[in-house]
Amino acid sequence: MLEVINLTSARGERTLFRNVSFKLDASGLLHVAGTNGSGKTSLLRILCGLGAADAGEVRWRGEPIHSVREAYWREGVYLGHANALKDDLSAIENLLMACTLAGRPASDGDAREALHAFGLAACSHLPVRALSQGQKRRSALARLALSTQARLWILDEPFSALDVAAVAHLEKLIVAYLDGGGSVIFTTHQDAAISARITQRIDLDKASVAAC
Amino acid sequence: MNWGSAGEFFAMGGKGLYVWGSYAVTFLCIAIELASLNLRRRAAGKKP
Amino acid sequence: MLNVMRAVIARDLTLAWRRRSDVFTSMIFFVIVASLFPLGIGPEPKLLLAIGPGIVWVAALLASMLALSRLFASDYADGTLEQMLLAATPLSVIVIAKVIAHWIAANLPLVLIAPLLGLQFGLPADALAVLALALALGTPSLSLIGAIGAALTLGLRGGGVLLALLVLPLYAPVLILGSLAVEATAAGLTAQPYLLLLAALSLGALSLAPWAVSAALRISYE
Amino acid sequence: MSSATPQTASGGINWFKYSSPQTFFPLAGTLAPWFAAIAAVLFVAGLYIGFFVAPTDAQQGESYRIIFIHVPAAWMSMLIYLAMAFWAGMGLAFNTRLSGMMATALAPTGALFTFIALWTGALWGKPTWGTWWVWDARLTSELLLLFLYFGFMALQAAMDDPRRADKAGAVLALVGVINIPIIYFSVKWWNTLHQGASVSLKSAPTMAATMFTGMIVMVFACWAYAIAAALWRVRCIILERERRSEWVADYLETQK
Repeated sequence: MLEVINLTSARGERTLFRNVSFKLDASGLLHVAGTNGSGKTSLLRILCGLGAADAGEVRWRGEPIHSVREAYWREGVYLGHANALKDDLSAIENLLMACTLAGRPASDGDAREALHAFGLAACSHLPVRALSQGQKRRSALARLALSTQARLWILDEPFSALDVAAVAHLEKLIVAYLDGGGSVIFTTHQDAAISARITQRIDLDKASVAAC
Repeated sequence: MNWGSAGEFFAMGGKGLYVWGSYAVTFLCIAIELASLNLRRRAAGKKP
Repeated sequence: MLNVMRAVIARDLTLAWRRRSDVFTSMIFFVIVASLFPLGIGPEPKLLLAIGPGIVWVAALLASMLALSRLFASDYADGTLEQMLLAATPLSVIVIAKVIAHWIAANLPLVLIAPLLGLQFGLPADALAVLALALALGTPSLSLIGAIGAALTLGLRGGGVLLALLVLPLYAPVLILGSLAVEATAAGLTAQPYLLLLAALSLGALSLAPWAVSAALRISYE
Repeated sequence: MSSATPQTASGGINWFKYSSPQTFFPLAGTLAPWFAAIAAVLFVAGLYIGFFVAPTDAQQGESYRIIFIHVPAAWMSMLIYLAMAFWAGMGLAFNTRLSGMMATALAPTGALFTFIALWTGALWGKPTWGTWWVWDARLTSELLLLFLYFGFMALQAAMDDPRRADKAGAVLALVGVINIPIIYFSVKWWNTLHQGASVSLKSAPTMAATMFTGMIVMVFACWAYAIAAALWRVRCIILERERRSEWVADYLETQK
């Protein structure tokens, strides 16, 4: 599915990582570890096609991602640090918009259900600016419940700012998605229960790729 | 040869100000550009 | 493809509606700038009639340019623009949708209020009609070319002034043709050639600008 | 970096070899002084022809001699913008860093020639029409061209990451180059329709043969100078951007 060959990236004078290579197949869970500033976010941005690498190549189904572009993005979901929510829109409006952009328009019912699963039923119609940081993060993550047809999730610190119930629900979502054949790349600083299911780990500080 | 004497040459048929004004600024600009290039080259070479 | 465009336009228009004050501020700016000139030049009607079209056009141009920052800046700040770059539909399509929504929210009010300002300068009725029509034909290319400038200066410090420096020289042809159209009508001549050229500029911009805007957006995120 | 010149199958020099900054740096170093020398010689020759061979003009007397710098500068300002857009396009298409550097190197020289064209145009207008600034179609579009140059340089200066600056500048240069004819023609209509072309720089006065040769020699002089200046500046840019690589450190050692 996803193949990465000798990826190298530098930030100005400093080389972030060099010659990162791995292959991620269906139901693979890749954990990207490393201290702050080791280039985790940069690596994820390059993998999803936002950032550009200094050297190396990222391939999806054997094709370089910059030549398959929309086809790759239709099958991928990227959630960065930013929640990608408009403050003036309600949680449900944001969720419907995100699904339409991803090429999988969702119905009102499904969206409400996804938000309800994350404990946001009560405030799904409030403008997002009225929500707390944790609620905003959960409404951003609710999108994953509606992205099960996608083949690849790239999640940057998905567990940050979440309470215990939300962490459990997110883990349930990820496990179900992995069992359904999806593959996930994620970064986290917390020791979540999901780590049992990790199939590969990249430590950017040591730039080593280890199968778990 | 158009000019009888050096004075005539600089008078430029009464239009000396404009003609020499143009050429003076032209060569001043070129000199400034070459000087700035030289400074930039030296600055680029100095830092470790 | 089309439902994504419809969704993006609906989203941006809802956002503009919920931030109605922004729309009014750029309209009021347009009125103020156009009204300042007579204070500087004097109330003499014949003179005002001569310079009226140009002033209304320059004021519309500046108001339209100030609204450009609303095009990508807030989406860039909250991360939604990132998701648009990763959308399943080509970025150019989304850009066209955003520019259409921006045109409706920012430039259409200018087109509607411009005849009112034309009255201040004593423009005859037919000139006012042509003024509105010329603005309606010209402002799409202002939005499209402006979108290129907005995408290029995304996230840069001093973005506003830099945006003006990039975009205003490219606005010159629209300003010239638009003012000529209104002056020709005021002088009793036909404004048709200028209106056709304005439409041609807008269509040309519609075909080229989305590519440039998408390239600029991708560059800003690399 | 292979030292031997890689021969392509057809035996010609592989020009892509020179697309890397490191191999282009010494080449620019050798070429620039030659072009500068050519420029100097041609400048002297052109001025000599312009002042000592070309006769006095019937209507304008001596002030027409400004043409020997005004027209070449105007042509160069246009040519350099086209060259800038060409290198920018190459940089975007082939993702070669050197093309972006060349575009950045050309911009200041282009802006300089535009300013010279405007300045000499104004000084030529004063004795001929009594006003310093003439809203002539060519001069006005020259002024807008100057703004395009400033826009390009300001955009690149506002960005820290050189790679982003090159690509953003490339998009702006390409958009600008498409707009130049549009600007020129709309300004031309604007000029003819408003004053009925009462005030405009008539094309150069009936050109005696020597006047024309003098101008052409000056055009080549400016052209050679622009190349020399661009090559020197691109060397500075290469040194600044390739600071990290060891070949720069070695080169600077040899220069001590």
